[in-house]
Amino acid sequence: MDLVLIAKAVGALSLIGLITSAVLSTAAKKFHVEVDPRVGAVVGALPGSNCGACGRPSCFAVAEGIVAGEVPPNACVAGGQSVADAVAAIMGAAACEMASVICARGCGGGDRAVRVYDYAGVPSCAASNRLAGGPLACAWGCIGLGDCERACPFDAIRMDARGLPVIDPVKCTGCGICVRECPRGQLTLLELVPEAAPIVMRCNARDKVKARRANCTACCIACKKCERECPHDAIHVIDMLAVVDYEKCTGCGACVEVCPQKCIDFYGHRPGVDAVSADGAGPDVETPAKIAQEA
Amino acid sequence: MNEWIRTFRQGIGIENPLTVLMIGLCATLAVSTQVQNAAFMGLAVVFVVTMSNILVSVFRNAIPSEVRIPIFIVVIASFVTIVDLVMKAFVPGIYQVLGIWIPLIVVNCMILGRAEAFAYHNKPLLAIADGLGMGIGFWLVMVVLATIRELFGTGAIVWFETTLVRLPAGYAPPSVLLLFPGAFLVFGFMIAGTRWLGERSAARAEARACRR
Amino acid sequence: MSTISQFALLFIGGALINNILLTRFIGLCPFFGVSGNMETSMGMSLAVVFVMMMASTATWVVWEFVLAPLGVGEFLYIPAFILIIASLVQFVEMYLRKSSPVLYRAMGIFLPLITTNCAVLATATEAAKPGFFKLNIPVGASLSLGQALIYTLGVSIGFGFALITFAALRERLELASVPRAFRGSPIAFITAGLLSLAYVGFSGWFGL
Amino acid sequence: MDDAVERRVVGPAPHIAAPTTCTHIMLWVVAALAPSALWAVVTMGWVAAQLLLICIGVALATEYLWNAIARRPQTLTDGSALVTGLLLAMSLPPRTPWWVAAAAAFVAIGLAKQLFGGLGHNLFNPALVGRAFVAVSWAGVFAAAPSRGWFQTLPEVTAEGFDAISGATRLAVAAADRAASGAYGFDLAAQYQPLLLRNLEGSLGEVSAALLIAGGLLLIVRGIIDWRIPAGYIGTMALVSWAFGADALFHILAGGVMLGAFFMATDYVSSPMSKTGRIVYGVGCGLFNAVGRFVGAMPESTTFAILFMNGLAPLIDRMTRPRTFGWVKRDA
Amino acid sequence: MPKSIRLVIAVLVACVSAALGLSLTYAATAPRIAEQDRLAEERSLQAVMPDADDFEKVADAALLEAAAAAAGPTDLKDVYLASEAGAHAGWAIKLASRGYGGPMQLVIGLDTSGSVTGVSILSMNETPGLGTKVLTESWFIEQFVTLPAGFDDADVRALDSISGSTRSANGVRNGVAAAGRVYAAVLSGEEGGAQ
Amino acid sequence: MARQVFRGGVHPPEHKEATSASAIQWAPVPARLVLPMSQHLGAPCVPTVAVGDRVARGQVIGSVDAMVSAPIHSPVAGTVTGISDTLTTGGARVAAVTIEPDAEQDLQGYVTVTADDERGRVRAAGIVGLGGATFPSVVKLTPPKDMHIEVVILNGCECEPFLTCDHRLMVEQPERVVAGARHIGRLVGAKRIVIAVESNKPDAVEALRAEAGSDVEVQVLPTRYPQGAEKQLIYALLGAEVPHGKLPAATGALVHNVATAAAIADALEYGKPLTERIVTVTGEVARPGNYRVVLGTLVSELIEIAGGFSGPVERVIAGGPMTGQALASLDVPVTKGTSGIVALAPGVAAPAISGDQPCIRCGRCTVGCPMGLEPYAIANYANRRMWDSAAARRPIDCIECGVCSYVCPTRRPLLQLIRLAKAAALAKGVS
Repeated sequence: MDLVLIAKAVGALSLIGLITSAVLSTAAKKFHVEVDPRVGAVVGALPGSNCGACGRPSCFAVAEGIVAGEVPPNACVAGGQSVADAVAAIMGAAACEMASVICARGCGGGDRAVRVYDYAGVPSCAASNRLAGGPLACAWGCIGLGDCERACPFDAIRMDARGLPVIDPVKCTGCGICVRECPRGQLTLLELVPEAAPIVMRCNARDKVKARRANCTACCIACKKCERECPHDAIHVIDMLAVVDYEKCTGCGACVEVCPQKCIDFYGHRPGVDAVSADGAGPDVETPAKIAQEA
Repeated sequence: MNEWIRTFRQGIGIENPLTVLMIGLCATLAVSTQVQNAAFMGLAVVFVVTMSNILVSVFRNAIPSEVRIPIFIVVIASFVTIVDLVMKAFVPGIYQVLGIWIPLIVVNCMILGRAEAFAYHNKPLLAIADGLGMGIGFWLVMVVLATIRELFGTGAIVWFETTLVRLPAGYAPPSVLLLFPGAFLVFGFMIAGTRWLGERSAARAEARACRR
Repeated sequence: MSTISQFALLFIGGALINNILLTRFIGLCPFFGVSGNMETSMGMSLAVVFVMMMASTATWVVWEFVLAPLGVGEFLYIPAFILIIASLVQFVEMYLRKSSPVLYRAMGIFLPLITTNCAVLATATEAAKPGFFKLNIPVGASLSLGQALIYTLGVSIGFGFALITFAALRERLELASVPRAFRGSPIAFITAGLLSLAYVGFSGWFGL
Repeated sequence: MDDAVERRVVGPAPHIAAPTTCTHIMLWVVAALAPSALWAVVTMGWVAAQLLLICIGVALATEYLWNAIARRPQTLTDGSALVTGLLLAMSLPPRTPWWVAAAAAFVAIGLAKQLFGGLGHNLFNPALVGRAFVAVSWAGVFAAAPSRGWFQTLPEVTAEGFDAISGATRLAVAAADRAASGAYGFDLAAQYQPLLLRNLEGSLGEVSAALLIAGGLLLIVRGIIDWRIPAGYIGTMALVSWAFGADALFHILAGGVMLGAFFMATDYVSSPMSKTGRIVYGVGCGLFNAVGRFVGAMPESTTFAILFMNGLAPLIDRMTRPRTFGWVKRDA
Repeated sequence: MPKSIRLVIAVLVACVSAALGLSLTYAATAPRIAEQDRLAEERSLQAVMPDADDFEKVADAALLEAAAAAAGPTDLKDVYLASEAGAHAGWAIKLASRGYGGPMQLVIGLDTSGSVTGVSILSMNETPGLGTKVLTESWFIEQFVTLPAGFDDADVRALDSISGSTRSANGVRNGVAAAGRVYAAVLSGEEGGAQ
Repeated sequence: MARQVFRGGVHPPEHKEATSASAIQWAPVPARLVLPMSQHLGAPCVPTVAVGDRVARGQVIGSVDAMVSAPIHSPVAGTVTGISDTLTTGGARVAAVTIEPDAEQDLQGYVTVTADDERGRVRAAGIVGLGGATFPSVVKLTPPKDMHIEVVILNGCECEPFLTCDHRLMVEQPERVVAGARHIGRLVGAKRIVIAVESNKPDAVEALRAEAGSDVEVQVLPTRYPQGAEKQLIYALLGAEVPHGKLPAATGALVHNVATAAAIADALEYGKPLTERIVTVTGEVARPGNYRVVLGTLVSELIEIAGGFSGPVERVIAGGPMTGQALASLDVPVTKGTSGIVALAPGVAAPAISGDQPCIRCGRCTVGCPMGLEPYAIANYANRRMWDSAAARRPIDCIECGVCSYVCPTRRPLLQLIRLAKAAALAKGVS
């Protein structure tokens, strides 16, 4: 055994180790910069999809904002209550209650709506809407070119065969991006509804009933049958259009059954039923909503 | 014990260092020209990652986090040197063929990554599971990659001068698979393939769940 | 061979002909990790050039004046070099963060990524003690400090160049309608494959 | 109002469009290449026609099948697959075995083009990727004896020290001579005429430089390709050859430079788009091609030079963005 | 204990133990490695000159320098004097020639007339399946024996290459050519050096 | 003086021969006029009349008290029969006054506008840019205090294919154009007055030169689209680029359309409000020509006046084919900005595209863009909804001339995508 060699090896390596570690530990002290470790922790708690629903460029930016106290812990719209709680736990603050909402579609037109011209251009609702207000005769209806589908950061929207968006209430986080992106969004074609919202209205036309019927065969005709049938006084025809009052609605489905136009539909969590109805199937299509209803 | 098995399986499947985490690519792509090289290289990696995981995990409370990275790499480098020296001394025949690849293990980021991400925070038993799982996951992917490259790049798979498989004589192997572009291309197709398979099985599972 | 042509050979050999990323597969993690964004990859390239130069100087000195004279280099140099490089990078990071926030934002934030970058270790080791990583050094079995630094400069610039090229390609890839299964990393690998196919053209230049 | 026009098309402005479509462009390229291809068939014979048929056929078939399997709209009518197949055939030596040519066409369309999303999305020139792929894969095939015609005066020389990808062409012989003695063993000026008019070595696209130049000029005049790329390419090639002390004209005419400069490097998708960028790109192609010839292992390096510059094209595009009207400095 | 001291000690402990472990391993393996190397070298020398029974490294610095100069771009490592039953039988030249993946170590045996008795490859870094064809396609190595005595570069160049692995094949061919130059320039005038 | 050729541009087939020689004629007044309350850029007007009111020709029927706006006058004597929404050529739904004209019309007389000063009269006459931009002219005549107008440029380029209304105006009433130019020059205190005409209208140049004295220059510019775009015109004449984000006044130039200048002259000299305009009706119609049309005439009526469609029509365009709007319905009124009605036959109209056309990166759009943008890049990012990347390529600078879409060999709707990117960039506050 060559003890000299061993001694040399130990000496050499420990010399290097000594120098490097000494330099490092001095430097650590001398060049110390305070960094808040909570930023990293908050980033970890956020979904990380950089969806922008909160109005900040990225999840990291939100995390910085939260740690700096500029943004409330429940800033992440997409993450919902669980993320807000997790962030609040990191920050040591109590999370505020979040209104739990999901997105729903308020048009049942699709191929039942009258189109006045053939559109030739970018397949995008926003682009089409800028040209003569879109091809639909109805100014409130869904143009159906799928801007919402492309905008959704959570892959919760699919366009169906009738040219209408189908929203998956399980994937939807209620971030509201589709509502913002939809050129008809401000006309509440896509709207945020309470997460436990079993009933949605599929028409939002504001013009006269006669004009409406000429434009689309799936419109609300203001017959008031729903208003009469509702046992909870939760649906009213206001300005010739049925409107659901979510404070009172229990999701019993009485209105859905009587609507002659089939423009009232189940959606979301229905009390007492396990399955979740997808938004959008429309009354003519066999859907999980219908299956759940029959079951 | 359940946790042990779960940790072990993670490395092979959903947290596979190569196809999922994409770490430790350098050595993989460089060595995967021959199944024989890849297999032994992979074994050496399994050894080093497991040993370093154990050592780091055992001393995890004694290693200050400020200097953990230098210490981890000293540990890893030492194990690699040991493998190198031992192979050179005791299995010179194999070393003749494989030896030049062994030092590449030092630069395998996966090993440091596991020490840092797992072993430093977990008990030795779990660290062994992680090391073995990750190592075997690495080994599997590398051998598959090498199989594809060797079989289709040379038309045969040779294991220490024994030809295991030989494609029909009419097959003219495209040697680009053995060159450096081939490594990238084949690996790209491999990831796409695993992803496609994964998606399909996920879709099937979903369909099953729905029917129920 | 004259000194100048030797230096040129070392440089081109390191940068193009034996590009460490595309023909030797060393340093691939940042190559795929950081190349998603042009600005990031530029900062990373800058940091790599800087760190590699420093690392090569340090390892060369340590080999020449400590390990080789003591005769313990044969079995100690891997841990020794790795230790030196890791500490060096960490030190630079701390220093930059404190003293030059501008420089730190431009490249300092990439330094932790480089601490364990295989390319730095491989190049620094090769510069101090050619032959270990078989990076195909064109001249001789040992390099003078000047040669080592030129070689390192070539390799690091080749690294940065390939990284930035690749980042620009990936920027265009973002707009491509790639089949679903290939989106993301698979197509990135295939792009890298085609890029390295282009580098095949350099193999054999100057007989390297 | 007339009912027939009641329901009409509403589209965005502008409502008229220039007559040139993608298909036109591709057909012009085919037309510009057709004389060279025909001349190749006339001089080299049936082998050349076979090669053309295989490359074009496999390219079209791959394009068709890919779209069919991926359920994408068929894109055969845009003519791009036809151009790729034709260019590929032109870049291969006539005695290329049919399966090598087929593999090249398959790789060109499948790997280099469709995998990236089809026309417009490929990062590298598909024909060149196909050629490079088979050239690297089956180097030996490319070294096979070229179709020798009347030009028998050159000595049969095995290309020592070189991957003789293009066969023992004049270039290879010149390179071998240069490596051996630093001088050329034959009269370069005497080669101008055969290289221009009737050359049976190398690939189909090397038969007649004159026809290729004519085709390229036609495309430039028709506004199909930008003169900047071929000009930068050939100019740099000549300059570097001259700097290396070689016969510039010989080096421009020999090998795949003309095919590369006029037809390969000018591929829209894989070249830069700004005017400055195109000059930079052309110069780069010429530089790497010329330097590759003088210091490289292969007597010909057109393929790899252009492929390398394809890789740089996005970077060049980024660096040479046009100045926006009304902006003083680029980054103001 | 101040924190910085703790850090230093932690690194030191790691270094010392690593150094200890490695030097012990090295000490344990070094003789065996040396032995293996010697055996490998011996085998390769034997392979290139099967008839010789003794090889002796040439130590003459002036001769080696001249030989290295003659070898040119290839890196001359050693020259051995081979003897058969005590009589000078030729030389074995060990050199590193540049292949595709880096240097390849070759041993070339030359008899006293300067014709090749054998070529063997000690180590190489070529692409398996491609560059390694120089090993697996045995005709390639064997053809060097057919070179005439006192061959020159042109003779070597006239030999066949391996298509698809030209660069690796050229590595070997350049090595052999260098050996030929060494013979022509130095060894032919040496008359067996020691004799 | 510096005569520059602006960068890029195209020369599409002119199609002007059908109408360039036909004299302007009065279109008969139809039975019903629909007058939208927003015929200009800026705040919409509020009707100042009620259903059943009698109105005289030239009487104000809509106005609003805002800086950027222009009142609307009744173009005929008649009765207000309704106030309701109407579709405009742009597809928007706006409030409109419907007027039933009296059977007998005196198209020479009108209620003259009154105001204290000349600028006030231009405002009261409801004059807006008649080239199509419909920007209230008085605002342009009142440049910011810190900017001095050196040169007044009258834009007589009319580079849009098909349209000849400005051309005929210059040929038939050069004196009105030149008079307007002098008025504008006097109002803003400019040293130079230039009338710019493209080289394809030699008769207009001749007519203008005959009228212009030594104080008004008539410059002939090469025929190249978009020569009539404000920034390109200033560059061509003065060699100065309007800096990004600045008004053209920053270069010391003020540009007005020739028709606007004539209207300003009419308002200042005769107190005439803007109630009619010249419209080129061309394309697939039986009697193509230039018609002096009272505002509010429906496009369908106008087409009947021009003899109806003479063949299959795929698109009907309000304005020129490069920048105009395709009409979804022909029952929309002619407004102040309607320079032409072009009925395009299927073969002439751009083919309808559907879906995602590939960009083959030919670079024609980049070469053609007169603003030095990279349309393909903006459009590609917009197509992928990568708005930030799109905004970084400066869609804000786009003048929406349509050259990029016109030259695109794969017929990508580049301009439409750029408009989306522009809207997104503006929404994010990029400038």
